[in-house]
Amino acid sequence: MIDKTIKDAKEAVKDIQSHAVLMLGGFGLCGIPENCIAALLDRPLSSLTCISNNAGVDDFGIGLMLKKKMVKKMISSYVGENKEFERQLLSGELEVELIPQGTLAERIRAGGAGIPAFFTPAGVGTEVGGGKEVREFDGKLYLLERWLRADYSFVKAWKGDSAGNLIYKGTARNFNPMMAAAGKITIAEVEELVPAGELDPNAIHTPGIYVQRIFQGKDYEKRIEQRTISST
Amino acid sequence: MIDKTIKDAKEAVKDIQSHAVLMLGGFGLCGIPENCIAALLDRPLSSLTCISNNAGVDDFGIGLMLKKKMVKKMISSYVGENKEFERQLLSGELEVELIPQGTLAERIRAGGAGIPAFFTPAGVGTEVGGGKEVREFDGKLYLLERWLRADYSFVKAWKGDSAGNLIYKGTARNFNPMMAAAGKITIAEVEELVPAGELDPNAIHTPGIYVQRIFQGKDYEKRIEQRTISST
Amino acid sequence: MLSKEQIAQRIAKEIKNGQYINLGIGIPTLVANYIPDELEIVLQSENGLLGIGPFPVEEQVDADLINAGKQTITMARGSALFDSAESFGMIRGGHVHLTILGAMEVSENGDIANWKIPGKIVKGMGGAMDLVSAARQIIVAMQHCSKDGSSKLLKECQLPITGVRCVNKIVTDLAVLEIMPQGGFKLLERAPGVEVAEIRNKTEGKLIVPGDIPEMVLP
Amino acid sequence: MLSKEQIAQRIAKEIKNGQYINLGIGIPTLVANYIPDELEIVLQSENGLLGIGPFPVEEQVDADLINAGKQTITMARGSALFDSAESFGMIRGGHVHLTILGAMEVSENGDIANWKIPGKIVKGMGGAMDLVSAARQIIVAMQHCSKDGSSKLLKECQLPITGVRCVNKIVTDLAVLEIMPQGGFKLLERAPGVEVAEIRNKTEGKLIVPGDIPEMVLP
Repeated sequence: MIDKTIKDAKEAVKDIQSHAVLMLGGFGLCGIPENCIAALLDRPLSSLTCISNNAGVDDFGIGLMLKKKMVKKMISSYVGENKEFERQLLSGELEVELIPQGTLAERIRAGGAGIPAFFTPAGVGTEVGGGKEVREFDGKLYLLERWLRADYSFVKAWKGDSAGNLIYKGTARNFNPMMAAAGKITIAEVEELVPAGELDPNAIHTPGIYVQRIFQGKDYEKRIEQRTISST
Repeated sequence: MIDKTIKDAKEAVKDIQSHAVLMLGGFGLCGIPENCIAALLDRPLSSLTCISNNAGVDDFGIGLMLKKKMVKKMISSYVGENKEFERQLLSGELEVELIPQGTLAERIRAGGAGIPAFFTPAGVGTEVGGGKEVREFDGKLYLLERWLRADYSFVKAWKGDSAGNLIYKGTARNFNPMMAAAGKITIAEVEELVPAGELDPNAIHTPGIYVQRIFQGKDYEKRIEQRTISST
Repeated sequence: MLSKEQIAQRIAKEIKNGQYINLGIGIPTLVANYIPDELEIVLQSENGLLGIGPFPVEEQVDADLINAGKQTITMARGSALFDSAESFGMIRGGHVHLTILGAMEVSENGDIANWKIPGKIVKGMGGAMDLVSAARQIIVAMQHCSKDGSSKLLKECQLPITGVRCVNKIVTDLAVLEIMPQGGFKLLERAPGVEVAEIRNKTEGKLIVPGDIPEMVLP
Repeated sequence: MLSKEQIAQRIAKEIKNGQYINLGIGIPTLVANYIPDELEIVLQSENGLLGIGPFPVEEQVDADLINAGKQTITMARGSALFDSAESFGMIRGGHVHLTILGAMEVSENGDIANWKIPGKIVKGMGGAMDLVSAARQIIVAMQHCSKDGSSKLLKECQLPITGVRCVNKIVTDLAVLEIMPQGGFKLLERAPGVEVAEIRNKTEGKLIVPGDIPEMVLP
């Protein structure tokens, strides 16, 4: 099997240039590529476009990249609680494109699957529909939406093998599988990296064909945004 | 968890009417709903539309339904070796719509996922493109294709639970997951049915929401079309 | 006037056995606390889970298991995990029976506005536009009036809308109302002690009062 | 003139380390037998497997594990299973590096016909149209002429086509040829003992002969 193993996050991000389009997996801070984000912070990058469902918080996740002014544009569905984000947005330093979450997921899925455009009902009659083709099918209106693709996709998985096969855990899967397929170069960081052949082929969420680089990450913080405890 | 368990194949198919649109999972004879096909043969049905990648062989799979003249139309990508099929086709008793396999898979996936139409490059410039909208995206031509949905979908899985969650085995997965999502009523037959909670939520291929009826099948023949043995 | 908990309690009575349900953030999340034990239902979390369980006890907390509100959760028995494309395929494809969500405004033809206030920082629509465009049934949990006393049940939404002609039912602190196919808020129930006159007064959009209106029965 | 096995052998030389490859039915399937052991490649089966292994020995035969030709197979180390939508997403999305397939006709601009003969029963295109519409590189394995001696490398395909302007390279029993961007079959290699004149004679479409043409080197 083709071996995609690289040493670490530093090696993973060494060829990324300013102005690149990046996808970063995760929902909130759950399932984000922590190691790669840290390594990106050490590179002199600017004017990046980041496609990610959320934009991190002030001191974690993509929020750290915003703080270093590496990001020109965010493409997200919800940008949550992030003061520096708000400041840059209001000052015009940062551009934001908000996309309905399902449309975002499907546009990324379409990018990986070679579907250049598709129709979806989300956003019909709202400002999201502005400038987009509207068409009726079976009596209901739909918007035409285009695929999204990236120069680099960063995904975080639970287990991976040297062939690039990935298994995610819990709801940390979220946007990672679609982004893995939609990146020209996809970089996977995993909590546990095993030799090819050790993962059950029937349990794999992302087939290795989509992954160009894989490494075992370290020191995962996995910050929790809303620690909610049951009283019982 | 909602319990979708029913007794057997006979109960599964009892309300199906003539003229219904059915989807049947499987690739060749691999992963086909053997029990449900057998039960359908005992019902006085005719003029069915069957959406299935293949049409079985003369004495197995959908071929048995053809022999009983239950099928008015097949929607498939490859109809293979089936003499009765050929006879009915030539005599005009049977209508066949041939669709590129990837387009078929994606149209069914679109049906389940609420995407009424999408663009695909398969078939551009061929007779498959006849009458379809052609549009250029980024310098390449694509055809507009519509979703496919069914009145009933029949899928075959390896393991399932009472909540309708399914796990397939090997390449018997094929069209089953998309068909499970694209049926108004989806009927799953499984080799092993377990109580809800016994399957790993992270290993499930078809979430139970898509399945309305599930039962443990029996006497699986799993006929092999090309038994190919390694000499070593 | 109902408290938020009572709005959630009243909405819980709309739930039927065997339903797959998506609960939005805020009052809708509270609905989960009032679903009768005898009903077998499944809660969908659009970040990739069918079968939300109770909040975890301290030892169960898992950063890799959260709901769409980013709260730590557990999984119910028989749950399934999937990615965001599958999750919204499920929603868009009409497989989720019931969506309960909050709103800033609802119009008499069923338009809903709940994602953006001009002049304020816009956080985004998240999954709301997908949910309202495709759910089979949408129930809105909201206050009948804003803090300044103006009606939030309007002829037309003033705020940017999230979806058109999609709301089926509304439960407010004052009333239960149904959106009629031809437009208009049909009054179904009054909150205990609230008169029809008050509801009429506080509903800017067309209110339809079909005879005597019963008081809500809360557990 | 090359045998089918030799056509497969010659095509195997086109394979590069690290490639994901889809092999069609017929001669293309034979290519797998000639891939050098030192190359790490992965064979994709469009019915849902990355990492086709050798045919099984008797005890390994599993009806639930077949290739796109419906033959029983095994899985290679590190393989992955998936459904047909994912499989064709992989193909359509350009993730498969190389597709090798058979053809009845190829035209000088790279059109391919391999699915239908008017007047004969049509079995269907299977995955061929998807593969030719999206693969990064397409190599065709075919006989140079039909049994009646007429050329199958044409100005324009006479049979219903499977895809337009998609073929990159052709390996026949007589020659290796490349489709030029501006059209035309550029002759790259001759089969051992076959003269350019014969190839010219048997190629109806525009043949481009760039100087001396070497003989193929087969192992």
